[in-house]
This record gives sequence, structure tokens and C-alpha cells, in this order.
Amino acid sequence: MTKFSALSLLANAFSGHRNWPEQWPDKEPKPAYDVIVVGAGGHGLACAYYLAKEHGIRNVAVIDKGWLGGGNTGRNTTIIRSNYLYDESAKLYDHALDLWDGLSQELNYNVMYSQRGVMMLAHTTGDVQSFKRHIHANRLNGVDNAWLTPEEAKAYCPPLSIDPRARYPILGAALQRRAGTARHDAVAWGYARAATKLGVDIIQNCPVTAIRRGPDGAVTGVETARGFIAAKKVAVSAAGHTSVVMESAGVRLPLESFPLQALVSEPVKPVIPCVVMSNTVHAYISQSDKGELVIGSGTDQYTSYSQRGGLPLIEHTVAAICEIFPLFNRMRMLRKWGGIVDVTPDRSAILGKTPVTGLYVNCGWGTGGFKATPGAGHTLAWTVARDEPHAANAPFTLERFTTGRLIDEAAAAAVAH
Amino acid sequence: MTVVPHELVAGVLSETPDLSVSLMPLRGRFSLRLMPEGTDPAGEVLGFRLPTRIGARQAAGSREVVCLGPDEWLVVCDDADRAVIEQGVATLAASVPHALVDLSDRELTVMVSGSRATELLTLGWPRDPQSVAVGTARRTVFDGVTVVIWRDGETQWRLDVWRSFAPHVLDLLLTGCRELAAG
Amino acid sequence: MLLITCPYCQETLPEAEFVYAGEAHIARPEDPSQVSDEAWRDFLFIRTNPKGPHFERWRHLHGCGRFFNAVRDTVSDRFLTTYKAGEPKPDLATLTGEAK
Amino acid sequence: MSAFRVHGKGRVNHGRKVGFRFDGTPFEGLEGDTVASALLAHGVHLMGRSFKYHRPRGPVTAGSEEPNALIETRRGIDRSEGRVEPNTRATMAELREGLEAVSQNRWPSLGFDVGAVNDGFHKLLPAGFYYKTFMWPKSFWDKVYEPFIRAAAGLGRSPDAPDPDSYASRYLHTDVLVVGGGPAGLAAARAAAEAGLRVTLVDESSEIGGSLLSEPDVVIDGTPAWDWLAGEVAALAALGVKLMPRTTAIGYYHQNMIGLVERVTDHLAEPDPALPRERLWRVRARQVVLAQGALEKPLIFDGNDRPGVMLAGSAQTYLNRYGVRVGQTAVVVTSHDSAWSAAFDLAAVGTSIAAIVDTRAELREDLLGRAHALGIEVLRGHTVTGTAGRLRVSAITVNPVQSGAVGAGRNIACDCVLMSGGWTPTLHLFSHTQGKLEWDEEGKTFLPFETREDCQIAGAGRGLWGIEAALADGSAMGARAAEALGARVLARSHAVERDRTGSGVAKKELPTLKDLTSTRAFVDFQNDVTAKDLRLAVREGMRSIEHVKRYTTNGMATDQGKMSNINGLIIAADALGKPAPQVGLTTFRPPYTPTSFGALCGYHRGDHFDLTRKTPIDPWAEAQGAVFEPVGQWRRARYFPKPGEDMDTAVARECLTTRSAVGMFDASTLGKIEIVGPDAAAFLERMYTNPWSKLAPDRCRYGLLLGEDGFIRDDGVIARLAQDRFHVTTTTGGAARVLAMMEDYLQTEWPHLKVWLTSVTEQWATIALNGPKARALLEPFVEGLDLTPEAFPHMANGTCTVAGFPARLWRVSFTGELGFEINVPARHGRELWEILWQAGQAHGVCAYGTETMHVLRAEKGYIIVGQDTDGTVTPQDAGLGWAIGKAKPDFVGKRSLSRPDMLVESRKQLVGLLTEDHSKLEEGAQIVLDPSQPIPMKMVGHVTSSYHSQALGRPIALALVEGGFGRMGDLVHVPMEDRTLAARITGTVFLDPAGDRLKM
Repeated sequence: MTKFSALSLLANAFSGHRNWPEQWPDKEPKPAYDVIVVGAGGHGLACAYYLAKEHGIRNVAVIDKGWLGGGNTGRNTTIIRSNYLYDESAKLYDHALDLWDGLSQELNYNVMYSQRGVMMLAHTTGDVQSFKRHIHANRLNGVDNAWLTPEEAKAYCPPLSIDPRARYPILGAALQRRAGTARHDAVAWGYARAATKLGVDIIQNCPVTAIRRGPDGAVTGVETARGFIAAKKVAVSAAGHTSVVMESAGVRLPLESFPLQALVSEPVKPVIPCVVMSNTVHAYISQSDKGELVIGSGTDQYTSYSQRGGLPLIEHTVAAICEIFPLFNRMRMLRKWGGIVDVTPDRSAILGKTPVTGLYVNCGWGTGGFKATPGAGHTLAWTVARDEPHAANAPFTLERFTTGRLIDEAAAAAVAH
Repeated sequence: MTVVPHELVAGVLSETPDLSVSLMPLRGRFSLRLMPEGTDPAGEVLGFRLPTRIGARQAAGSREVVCLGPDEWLVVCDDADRAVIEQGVATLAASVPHALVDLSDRELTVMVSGSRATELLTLGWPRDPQSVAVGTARRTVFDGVTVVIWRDGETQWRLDVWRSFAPHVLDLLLTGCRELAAG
Repeated sequence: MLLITCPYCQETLPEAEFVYAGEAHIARPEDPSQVSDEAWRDFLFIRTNPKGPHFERWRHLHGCGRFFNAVRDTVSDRFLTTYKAGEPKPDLATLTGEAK
Repeated sequence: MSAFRVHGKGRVNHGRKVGFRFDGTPFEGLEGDTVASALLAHGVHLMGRSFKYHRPRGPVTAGSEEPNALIETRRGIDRSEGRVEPNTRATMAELREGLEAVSQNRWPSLGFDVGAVNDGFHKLLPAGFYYKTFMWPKSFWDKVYEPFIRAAAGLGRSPDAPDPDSYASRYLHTDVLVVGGGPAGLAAARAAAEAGLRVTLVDESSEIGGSLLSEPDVVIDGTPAWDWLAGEVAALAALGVKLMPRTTAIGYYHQNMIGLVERVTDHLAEPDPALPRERLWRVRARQVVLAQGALEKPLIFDGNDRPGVMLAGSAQTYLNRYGVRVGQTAVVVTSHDSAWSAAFDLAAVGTSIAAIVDTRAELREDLLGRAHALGIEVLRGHTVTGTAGRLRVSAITVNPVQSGAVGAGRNIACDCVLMSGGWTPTLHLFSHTQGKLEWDEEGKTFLPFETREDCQIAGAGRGLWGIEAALADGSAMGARAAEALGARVLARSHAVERDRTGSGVAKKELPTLKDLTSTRAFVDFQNDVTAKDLRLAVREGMRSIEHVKRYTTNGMATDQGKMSNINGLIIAADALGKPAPQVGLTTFRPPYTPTSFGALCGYHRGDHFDLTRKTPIDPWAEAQGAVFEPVGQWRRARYFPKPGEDMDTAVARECLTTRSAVGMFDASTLGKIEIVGPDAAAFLERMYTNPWSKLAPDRCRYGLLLGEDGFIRDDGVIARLAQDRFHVTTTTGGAARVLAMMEDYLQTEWPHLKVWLTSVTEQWATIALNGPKARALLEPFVEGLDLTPEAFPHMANGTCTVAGFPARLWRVSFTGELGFEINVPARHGRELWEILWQAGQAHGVCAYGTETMHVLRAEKGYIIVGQDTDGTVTPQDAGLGWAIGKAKPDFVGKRSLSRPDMLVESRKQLVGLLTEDHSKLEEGAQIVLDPSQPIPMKMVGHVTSSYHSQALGRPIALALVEGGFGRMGDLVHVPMEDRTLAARITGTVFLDPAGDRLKM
């Protein structure tokens, strides 16, 4: 396969770009594989890539009910950060951040990982206490995260309004400079291209209808729209659809799937240099390289697989953005879309073994799965290959819901008192 | 946006030929909770049959009652009448399990009337105003705030709003008055 | 914004008057001290999360204030039925039959 | 001067001139013009530059689907006035006196744009080129490549001043909503209205009428189209139909909820300031009729993007609606009959039609006859292989095609090219409903098939061509909608003369002599996506239209694929050798056209963005110059600075005064729930950890509430007023949550309990008096209660009057001092406060706020839920084990407390911290045992509360520390950025551990 570079681009320009090969072949399933990954999103494709690259397991199939990268990978707001409070989360997300750094070169695919900084706004004394707690914990964990005064925050992001008379005045901000964004489609495509280069099969438009288990209870393979495919190890990485797939293996999960909406504005010249998040007013915004303001909305209150989502939520989200950025009031929403996010009771992921031999699960990322893509794929591959968790995903077990050892980042954020 | 008087004093807040918004004086107000079997004895004490359809109202003299839920009624009365009602309901005692709670100070009442009153309510009311018949009332939501909306006439409305939510609700209503007046 | 029929008010009203309250028919154990950690986990956390008809709870918060049950298709977000708390689980087959 | 205006023609008002400026140059247009039609009347086609290659562009349409003519519009010359919209469609922007229009994405000028060098390098910049390069050296991405890409991207510039205009929103309930005011929509509205239903008709244009506005020669029921239209609109108004022009249906949501945006003032020169600029309508319709018509498709050929090349139907609209000829000499290029009528109309007003070039070999005789009569040359079975001209098309090259072979070309000079690739139904709203589409192979387009919503599609929106058909179908669908609602009505049909029905064929890119990879045949004009880009994407393995779209950005421009999706699909399908349906259609997502943020914000801006709840005493605090802080939706006085005091000095004074004399605190925001009924105590037994049955009716008790997961959710003092009546207090932020949680358990778990819950938070104003002189201050005003310590000890409650106001008086303390909480009906709150304030002067009273409250309670080790607990803390962790009723079989959360992880030694437990060097710790600071370990350090806890204690003359802190109870007296370390602080672990009660001050 041609190596991507300015040179190969130039060479192909002369041949009218007639000779670019397929970036990944669309395969028919073989009767059996060593490992089947269910779900060809960023996480699943990354898992297959690391299985092949780091564990020498190349007889791998990634199966998706639709097109690769067509789920939450292609529907999120691409925020990447690791300034989480608890050691467990900070370690896992920082592991991912280390892999993001240099991913374009590793995959020979420009995923446009842009370390433009993620700034989280504090609007109440409760926010300030909570952010300071994060910053101190991050510092001692070796995760960068700095406190900014309102003036420093505005200097870093000029269109921000720091008017102290605002309904939710900005009392300060936490900034992770190493954090940023990446081009979501490119992540899926880059992993797909690199994985197939190592021999992985990607099978699209092939819904997995059930996970099969043998008499001993261990996994034997998956039933699909194109028939049974055998494998002693199956890793489910199906985001919003995980509950349904796992149910067929008799595994019930602490998951609920909610519709998450996001939107973009019409493209404008660069105006926001970083990512800005405000959990208090529920506003998440950055600007794509194309110039669109990319804005994350919340989830509707009810569980759903409809990917539809209502107007009131969009109204609230845009109002929140304009509360922080009054300048954008006359900008226009260009398009909004919906994804399905699977949420656990403690809003942290489940990543590891299941009670079923040979069955592994990676789910529960809620609204924050994109940032974990390389880390989730890498540790899932490790867990599948060695049948034991990597240090970074060891705490993210299913058992924690029995013992009560939850990893509840949201609960740890100070609430009104 | 409109500046709502910091001190909420009863009186007319906005008036045009086809629309007026005013803050009403405080009245006596009780929440009455009962098991179904309690409705008749309670009704006797209060002087009218307790309506059992949600939204339905009854009145006797200056007393008014509306059914807000399967076991919940809102009783409105003159200030002077409050003690009478409390004593009356107290006589129900153990025979009829019930709860009577004085809310006379919890809420303020806004009157919206005039040929464009209903239109004004559509600024913040997700419900179809037609679904609330004249002479009935509902607990519902207005601009995100829980309110009890009474329909006293085709173009006559009352909104009961919790004290601290009133400025927010009034702000929108008065903004709407200016907007409607402009065409 | 969904339209929801409140079985107490007997009216079909905008979602803005209601709040979602999670999966229905998950009864709290009579004597929690007697159940295993696993059974307690199931009660606390394990959810069906089906793709299709879902038994769930809503509350008519800005209205009669009552919690009630509903069956909603999570693929179309359409309500198949709503019914009062405490009433028996309706039969899915007949419901989906009606829905067609 | 406006050489291209046809006098007396169109719906513009030739008597009313309107002045505006474009890039600083003054122009004159007419009332009823758009910016585009007014500029075209002056022969100006060049209005913008494309996104990637900065190619010169002019309007290709006359409507909201315009991809090219995007401009910045302003009210007032200067951007700083804040009324600036980037990326406005010149084809939709109604002219108003003084409008400032400015071109975008060019430098230094629209005519000469340096960015156009990209066009020269286009061979180096194929679809997705950026995925393949900019990777070396690694550090260059952030520093060089991305800044370069970002600077090049984007079209207009964001506004840089706040928006002075206001926005509005409404709810609207209607029986039938008709979207689209063309013939089908008009007929549908008429039918439904005659059935006596509430009908609303919306159209995005400034006028109702749709295609009729461009078809003046049509005769309906013997009446000229425009007269018929006027009569019909009047009739609808008379029937009570709500007519909404300038209103765009942006999205179709669940169960027939449609979002509309009405443009209220943008077309007015001097709008009434009380009017909103735009208004969002949230419509709930029982039935919806979609009559949005169809969109004309461009033909795909080399150089099809030059200014002067536009859709034939749009040229017809500019002529018939706006009275503007789009050029002097036109060549018509088409694969559909409809373009012929455009040629005939233009010919009739003196534009010379150099040729009609039709890709089809077989043509309708009547059309040929008409062309012949007008002396127009017809080239059948021809293709276009190129155009010439820099800022405006100057010539076009056409070639014959015989059995697939392209013959020699011939250049035809022209200043405009009118193209038509046929029509495709506007399916956007239908596709928002997730309705199913079916592929019409003959028309090479998707048609609406079925949807779950209560929705009918009428006219061109479902592939019916011609006004007569649209009227008949509209009427039928209006009637169907009415019948669905149980109303009876007869559909009617209309006799239409000079109707312009027709047919055509849909094409992929037109055949050419050049090899496909070197032609620049544009599919998505704005994003500069060419046919060869689409084929490259397929070659690189993009199998679904979703991949092709994302890889090439086809259909992702501000027209959201209205111009490009179907053509893109046809080409991608051809490249894949698959039928189009198997390649799929990218779903259309809301909004139908870009929607201003302001309209979505509506009223929820500034002060009205969210509620601010204030207590009855708040006005007094404001008058005193209090500094406030938001707590949940409430604003609370944080401290009461005297002149020259900052927070620390004010708080120090408030603390000292309260401990030495008396302080007044407004506690009205505390949540209050009245719990009444025979089973009230039984209910509280189940909800709270504490025992309640034996609590005497004149006593209070601290109550602790857990979630079912065993973690602390809320707390507060609970007073038993009578055997069957409790007055429960909650945290300020927790009030609503706690009541909802209680109702949930009561209604669904224990419905048999005879008890009712009522929020009385706002029934009562609550004034807390704390300090050794509290009784002295209060006693003189109290009637009906003996306040002596014996008669009214700590945690007693009683009813009485205070200053003549009925009151619920409690003796409780959140400061460790002798304390009273006076609950009086809210209406009396402020008056009582001022009475006590006056009387208090003699006792040296102070008012204190939340900050002082925090310090005083911390000195006593009283926790604040949400600060010293964080949703992962059990009662035992917080040292509140004593609050658990040991004898109780069950309460909410009890079972979770025996889960394995709740019993481990290493749980974080709430302790006190005293720094060795008396420096104040920072809240949130992390605690370690070994300060010299390398990063990442093992953290054992964090500081939850930290204040300077005036009473102790030193800083104190509370902290959650792993196994803290077992570490009393141990030294721990708090590594800060600059230094590491050592602190000793203590108990949490720093002041008066025996509680003597409470007993005074």
C-alpha cells in the first residue's frame, strides 16, 4: 500500500490521482477467526490494530452492522482531554493521550490531533472548589491542568465574556494545554487502513444477531446476517447497542442508552482558538479546521435508539453558548445530529472481562468515548490477548457495581449546597 | 429585558386596550390532601362537593377549590376565612386521613386579561390553551416554572406562581406585552 | 418534544410537563437485608435497555404530580400505552399488535 | 443605469427605489428585490468566492438553496454596531434602505483574490489530501500546517460585537400545518380550512405563492395566475387561515412538532425596537401537509461554476418575479423540458438565446416549433465540454455526442448559461421524520414513501410536475388531512392553461473529450467538490455515500447538499457500478436552512437566561450592599462588607460578632417540606437514617438522607410539630431533589402509607439568630412561648408570635452558639427582619452571610453536604454513624452500607486538619503521606473545607483522608506548587467540644 506523504501526493498529482489504492478492502467473512471485534468504530478498529501490531494476533475480524466509523465515532464533538479527578480515570485517559500524541505518524494517516487546549469554566464557588481539587490531583498525577483567572481565560479565548454581572459569571477556569481535538472520521479510517494492512478483515453491513456460547459456557462465535462466524474470543465494542448484543450472551449490564445531540454552525474564519467547556451551563464548544463552531448538546431525559432528539435541548444548548459567547448570537446553526450513548451508573466505562469465558466488553463511555479511542483500543487488545486487564483498565470492571467501588467523576464534582 | 419591580406590590403592571397584566393581592390558600373516601365529608366541611376530575373547579361564596391531582385539592379563600377552614377541616380528624397545609404565603397571583391574553400566554406555555376550558384550572409549566393556571373567562386568566419565581414569569409577560403592542 | 398521555389527568400533553423516571417494574426488595450483594446490584443498577418496547416510569411533575408507567418503543420513541402505578404490566404482544 | 431591469415586469415596485451598498459601492434596487436580484439588475454576477479554491462565483439559484452568493450583511456601516450576519444568502436577503452588503473569503478584493492561487495547485489538493500529508515534521502540525489550514478555511467572519436585537418564541397549536405556499400548499390549506379546521400556512419567502410568483402567464380557472393568487390568499385569510410568510420550517420533530423561524424585522429599514428580530415557533400540528416543491439540479460539466452560469428556473424567477434579465446573450443547456420555457421567456424580453443545447436526442415537437418560431438554434444530443471567462462566463464549448462518442467542439459566445439537470423533490422535512424514501429509477430521484408521523406530502414534493397537478394534489392532500381529523370536505381541481409540464432525464457528469481526471466539473459548488473528487473517494475504498460525503465534504456546505446530494449520489453510484439506493442517501438533518443562534435562544438571554430566586429579605441585603453568590437557582448574601472591608475582614468581623454578641442570618432558602398524615413518622423512619417515632411533638432532630446507594444525599433539621405533622428542612440546592425522591418512594414503593408531602419552602421566611445574646434580642418579641433554657432547651420547637407575627420558632444552631430559627409567613419576613435588626443594634448585632456561616459551622465540624461530602461518602465516612437508627430494620440506603467496599479500612473518612506552620490550606488540595515520593504520587485524600478561624486565631480545615479515623495525631503532607505543607490530623470539632455554648 502506498505510503501517504507530500511526495506520494505530488507523484499521484501527475497521474491525475488515478493510482491511489483502496484505503481498506471491504471483506466477506471467513468461517473462523482468532478474535472477532463487534463494532467497527474507533474503539473496535483500534483494538484490532493493536491486537495485530502489539500482540501478533492478525486473524481478526471487525464486524459492524453498518459502515465503519458510522456510529458515535463520526457523531461526536471530538474533545480530547485527560484532566480527570480520580487516579483510575486520569491514568486511563492519560494513557490514551500518550497514544494520541504521534498517532498520525504511527498510522501514517493525519488524524489532525490538535493540542489547542481544553478550558473548563467555573461559574460558582462550588465549581471553583471542584476544579481546584481536580488541578491539585492532576498535578500530583503528572497530568497537566492549570488554574486561570477570568482575565487569563479571556486572554486565552478572546471571544469569551467575563462580565461579572452575567447570570453565570466566570470565576475562573481550568486549562489543560495538552488537550484538544482530532478529526473523528480520520481516526476510524486511519485505524482501519493500518489494521487491514496488518491482515485484519473489516466486514461492514453485517449485523451481529447473537453471541454463541458452547456447552461449557465459553464463547464459540457470533451469528450474523451472513451466517455464523466462529471465534474463541469476542470483544464487544458497540457503544449504544452494547446492551442488545450482550443480552444474547446472557450478560445483563448496568447500561442505559440515551440520545445525544450535537450541532455545528456555518463556517467562519478562526475565532475560538481552543475547546471551551462549561458543565454548569452545559456548553461545549470548539472550532473545526473547516471553520464550523462544533457544539455539544446534552442527552434527552429518556432512553432511546431513535437518534432523533428534541428541539428544546438544542434551544437550551445554544442559549448556553450565547450566555458565554454573546458575540455568536447572530451566527447560524448549520446542522444538528444525534448519536446513542451508553451510560453506566457511575458514568465511567466498563472495559474488560465478563463472566463469560472468551467474551470481553468495552462500553459505558457515555458522552466521552472519543477521547479514549486509542487507550480503549490498546487496553482492550491487551485484555483480549492476555485474558487479563492492562494496569490502565484494571479498575474499570463489571464487579465494581457489586462491591460498590464506583468511579464516580460526576458525583465528585461539587453540587449546589 | 424588562425590569420587574424588586418589591412585588399588588397592582396593574401593564395595561393596553386589549391586554392587561396585574399582580393580585394575597388570598388565603390551602393544599388539601385526602383519600377518595374522604371527599364527601371534607366537602361538607368546606361547603361544596369536592370535584374529582383533575382541573375541575367548585366555588361557594368567596371559597374556591380546584382538583389538582387524584388526592389533591387547592382551596382559595378570603384571608379572614383561613382560620374557619383550618378549624373545620380539623374536625375531620382521625376518621378521615387528610393533610391540610397553609400556602397563603407561598404563591403570588398574576391576572392576565384582554383580547390578546391567550396569545400572551403562548410565549411560555407549551400546552394548547384551548385544552383548558373556561371555568377550569390546571397545574402546568410556564417558561420552565410550575404554575397553576386558572381560566376564568374566554380571555381571563390567573397564574399562581411561587413567590421567588414570580419575577422571572413577570419579566417574560411584560416583555411580551411590549412585543404584542408593537404588532 | 414527545406527547405523553397522563393516565390520571386523562390528557395528552407536551413532554415539558413530565420528567422521565427510569425503567419500570423494578420493585425494591421487601427486606433488603435478606438479599445478596448480586441481587442488590441488580436492583440498583442492572437495566434492560431494550431496542424496542420499554417499560418505563414518568412523572407528571408540572401537573397532577403522579408517577405512572408507560410502554414506549425506544426505536420510534412512540408510546404504546401509559397506565397508573400499581396496575399490572400490560401484555406486549397485544400492545404491539395494536400499534401496527 | 440598471441596464438589466425589464421595466414594468415582475412583482417588484418599480416606483420605489431602495439604496444599498455592495463592497462600499452604492447601488439602487427596487422594493421587493433581494440583494441578488438588485445586483443582477446592474449586471453584477460576481458575488462571492468558493471555499477551497477561491474561485469567482455568482448566484446559481434564486432561493434558499444558494451555495455561491454568500455575503455579509450589516445594519449600519460599521461592524462594531453588532448587527452583522456572515454567510447570508444574497438570494434571500430582502433589500432594505441602507443595507450594507460585503463580499467574503477574498483578499484584497472580490475581483482580485490572492487566495485564488489555491486554484492553480488544485491538482495537489484533491479530496482528503490533508489526511495524506502535513505529518512531518510532527511538531509542524500545531505550529505551521494547522494554523495555515484554519486561516484558509471558513467563509465569513464571526460578529465581533454583542447583538443589540431581541428574539422571541411562541408555542402554536394548529389542526393542520401546511409547509410551503406554492400551488399545492395553497390548495391544501384551502381544503383543510373549508373543513372548518385551524390551519396554518408557512412559506420561507417574503410572499406566499411559490412557483406561481415566477409563472405570471399561467391562467387558473380563467384568471391570470397573479390575480388568482391574490384572490386565493384573501380567501384563506377570510377563512381564518394563519398565513406566515418569511417563515422557515427548520425541523420536523417527534409527533408532529415542527420548528418554525419567522424573520420579523430584517426586511425593515427602521424596525420598532420592541419587535424581536426573529421569532421561533414551536408548532404542534395534528396533521402536517408538506408542500415544499422541488429543487432544480445543476448539470455537471467542466467550468459549470463560472459567474453567469445559473439554473434555468432561477433565471426565469429573476425575470418574472424581479423583472431582471440575467444576461444579454444566453445559452441554455438542459436535459429537461423546463429550461426551454426559461429560454422562451427571456427571448420575449430581448435577451438573445444563442442556442438551446439539449443532451437528449429526442425532443418534444411543440418545443422545437416554438424555438424555431423564435429563431433559436437548437442543438440536440449535445454535451458541454467547457466554458471560458475569468470573473464572468464569456463563452461555452458544446459538442455533439453520437453513440457515446463526443464530436468536435464549437465555441458559442455568451454572458450567461442557463442550465437544468431536472428536478428533485424537497425531502428534507420528510426525512427528519425518519420517513422511508423510495428510489424512482426513471426520474433518478428519491420520492417520499412512508412515515410514522401524521403527515401528507403534496405536489412536486412527491414528484408531480406542473401547476394543475400540484393544485389537484394539494387539494386532495388537504382533504385527506381533514378527513384524518374527522372533518368532511371535497377536494377540488382547477383548470390551468399555459401550464408548463414537462419531463427530462437525469445525468451524471456530461460526457467530454478531456479525460475525467483533469476536468473541473463541480458538484458541490461552495466546497469545490468535483466529479473527479467523488470518483477518487470511491477509488480509495469509500463504499457508502456517508463515507464519500465525509471524505470529499460533498453536501456539507451551507446549502446542506440541496444542490449536490443527488448529483453526488448518481456519480458515486456510477463509479461503484451499483444502483443508487444501494449506495444510500445521506440523511437530511435539521435545520432546513441555517438558523440564527438568537432565534434558538429566544427570550433566554442575559438576566432571563435562567431563573434567579430571591428571598423576601434579599432587597434588604441588597440595600445594605451585601455581596451575593449563586447557590443553585438562589442568590444568597455571601457577606456584608462595611466600607473598606474585603471578604476576609468582613467575614472575620461577622464571625467575631456572632460568637461574642449575636448575628442574623437569612436562612429562607433552606428547602422546607411539610409532611402530614397518620403515617408521617413511619414514612420518615423509612426515608431518613435516624429514628423518628419517639421524637416528641415539641422537639427537633438532625436528619440524614442517603441515596439507595448508601451515599449521603442531603441533611437538615426536622421539627415534629404534632403527632402527624413534621416540618422538614433540606439543603438549599437539594430541596427539589429531596421532595422528588420522597414522592417517588411514597407513590411507588409505599403507596399504602397515609401521608402527604407539601413544599413550603416559600411559605416561610426563616431568620436565624445566633450568639450569646440571641435570646436577649428575641425574647421581648415572643408571645406564647417561654424561652428560658429549661422551658425551651436546645432542639426544642414551638409555635408562638414574634413581634405579632405567627411563627414556628426552633431552638437550633448551625454555629455552635445559642441559636434560634424563626419561621414566619413569607409576607412578614422582611418586616420582622428589620424589627429585629433595629432592636439588635443595642446588642451589637451583625448580619452575616453564607461565608461566615461556613466558617462558624466548620469550627464545630458540622458538614455541608456537597462540600465535605461528594456523593461517594457514607454516614460512617463522615463521622455521622451516630445518626443511624441502629434498631431500624431498614431505611433508604441501609443495604448498600454493607456492600464489601463500604466496609474496607481504607475508606476516606472526614477528619480535621491543623497545619504545622499555621498557614491556610487550599480547598481541594490533595493529601499525601510521603511528600518525597516521585510523581505520580499516592494521594490519600483532599481538603474539603478550609478557613481562617477567628475564634481559634488560626486556620482550620476539614479533609477526607483514607483511614483517617485511625490516623488521629498523625502528620500528613499537602504538596502545593511552590511548597509542601505539613498538617496534623485531628477531630472535626475545633470549638467547644462539650457543646456548652449551645446550652446557654
